[in-house]
Amino acid sequence: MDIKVNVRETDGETNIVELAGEIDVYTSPKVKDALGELIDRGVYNLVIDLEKVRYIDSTGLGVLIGGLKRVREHGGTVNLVCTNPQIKKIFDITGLVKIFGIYDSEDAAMKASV
Amino acid sequence: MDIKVNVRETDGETNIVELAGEIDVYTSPKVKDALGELIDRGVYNLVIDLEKVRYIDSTGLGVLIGGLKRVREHGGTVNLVCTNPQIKKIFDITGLVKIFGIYDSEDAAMKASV
Amino acid sequence: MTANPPERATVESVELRIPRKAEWVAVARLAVAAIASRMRFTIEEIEDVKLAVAEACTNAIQSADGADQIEILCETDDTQLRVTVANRSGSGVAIAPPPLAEDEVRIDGLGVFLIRSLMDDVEYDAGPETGTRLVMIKRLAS
Amino acid sequence: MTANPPERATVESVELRIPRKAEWVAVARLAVAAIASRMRFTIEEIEDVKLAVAEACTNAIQSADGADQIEILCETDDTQLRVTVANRSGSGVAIAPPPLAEDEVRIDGLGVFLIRSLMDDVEYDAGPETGTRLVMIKRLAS
Ligand SMILES: Nc1ncnc2c1ncn2[C@@H]1O[C@H](COP(=O)(O)OP(=O)(O)O)[C@@H](O)[C@H]1O
Ligand SMILES: Nc1ncnc2c1ncn2[C@@H]1O[C@H](COP(=O)(O)OP(=O)(O)O)[C@@H](O)[C@H]1O
Repeated sequence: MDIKVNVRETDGETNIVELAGEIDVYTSPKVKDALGELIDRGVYNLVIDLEKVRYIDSTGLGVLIGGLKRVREHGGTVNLVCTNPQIKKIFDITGLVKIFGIYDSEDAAMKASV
Repeated sequence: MDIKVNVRETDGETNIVELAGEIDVYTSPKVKDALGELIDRGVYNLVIDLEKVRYIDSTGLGVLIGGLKRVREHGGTVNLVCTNPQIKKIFDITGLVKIFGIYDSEDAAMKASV
Repeated sequence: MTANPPERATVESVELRIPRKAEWVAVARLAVAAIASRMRFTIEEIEDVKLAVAEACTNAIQSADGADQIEILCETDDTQLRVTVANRSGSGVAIAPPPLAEDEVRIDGLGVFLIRSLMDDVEYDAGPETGTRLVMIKRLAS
Repeated sequence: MTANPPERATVESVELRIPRKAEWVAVARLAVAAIASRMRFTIEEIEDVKLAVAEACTNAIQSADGADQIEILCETDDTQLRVTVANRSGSGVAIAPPPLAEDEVRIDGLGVFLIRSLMDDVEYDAGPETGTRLVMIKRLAS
């Protein structure tokens, strides 16, 4: 019932944000802060790895959308890594699949990021 | 929140009863019935494998003790397989470690059974 | 003659009250998941109910009506799970939610949209007397 | 001068009511585990609380006092989790448990023994007015 955020720099301009745990009304501010800090530092290309996320609710989606809005102002991108069927379903029914790139692996998301 | 009971016959006189799930006030009657059926059929040497049991309460302990009482009337034995520290702790604090043989593997429990 | 409602199997209820705070929503979520697991729901359906109830709690928290508890009533029978999520406010008056910070995104209706998508039946009523109540039904496949 | 109790951090409460039936104990167990997880308890301590509360519910079920609900009240603060398990009976009169089948083993006191071993503080009161109430405290390591 917590969220872990692990940011990894890569060779290029993209940073990988690995999230682990549950993103809900209680934990999503922590995710928001982590993304905000990166964007403040000028990192506008993000791969957000949701493979270890077991649960996400609308506040979590709101944080991802907020991040996307901010990086887009700088021509940036947010690509997600997600294979969990329940979480993919949430992106499906909310129509967010059309807004985010959603990939099966970090490699695929990284390639799409440049 | 359920219990699965899987009975396996072996070469010798001993039967292995593999339990999986949670043994509580709701599910323990199922375990009791399974043990009762075996004992009614004249199987008095039991190895009960608790490796896949995530939870046991006093009603579960009561069922195991009831089984032991019945097989002992026929010179039988009940040996348990258990390595889960939380469950071992329950057998410890109740003093039941002194009544049951508790082993780290089915092999060890089988050897003790003859 | 009046139309009689169809006969219902015995209803069993579980009631849960949590503080109206974000950190307690996970408790509601897990309790409701445990209840749904006791029924014949699939894992996917259990996840649906879990999320819908969490969204209802989140709404209850984000509304600024001064209630200090959230009440979650789960009524189960052989055919369905019915969950009522209500703010327990003294006054019961639901007022406008607090303004959002500039960088916050309000995707209005995303929570309620999810609830409607994930549950079979949703009723929503807010009144000065009752406070805000969300009633959601998930039916078991027959 | 009277002895003042030590000052306490804010108490937050979660209330749960389940039918007084064996199949609902797992819900109480999981809800209490979720509450304990929100605190600074270790995994072992969470398991302790889970089992203790389940034992208290099992007792409440096996007693024959005609109550139809079990009420579980969890009060948390920075120092401890306090759980009260009570039978919600109309009369509140706790009478003798039903006789056991011949092949049933009653290890009298095993449930209460476990509760006392696993929790830091246990109070038990049964009265014609209050029904049966078990109050258990698990303290956080300071
Ligand atoms: N349980 C509730 N109590 C009070 N107000 C509520 C409740 N649920 C929803 N609302 C109100 O309805 C509005 C719309 O909710 P919703 O569609 O879920 O939007 P959002 O996803 O932005 O929270 C909220 O902003 C809130 O004011
Ligand atoms: N919550 C309760 N409500 C009514 N009676 C209770 C309750 N808890 C315990 N009792 C009574 O106390 C007796 C002893 O309980 P306990 O020590 O747990 O024994 P056991 O492990 O055999 O259930 C029970 O047989 C029951 O009659």
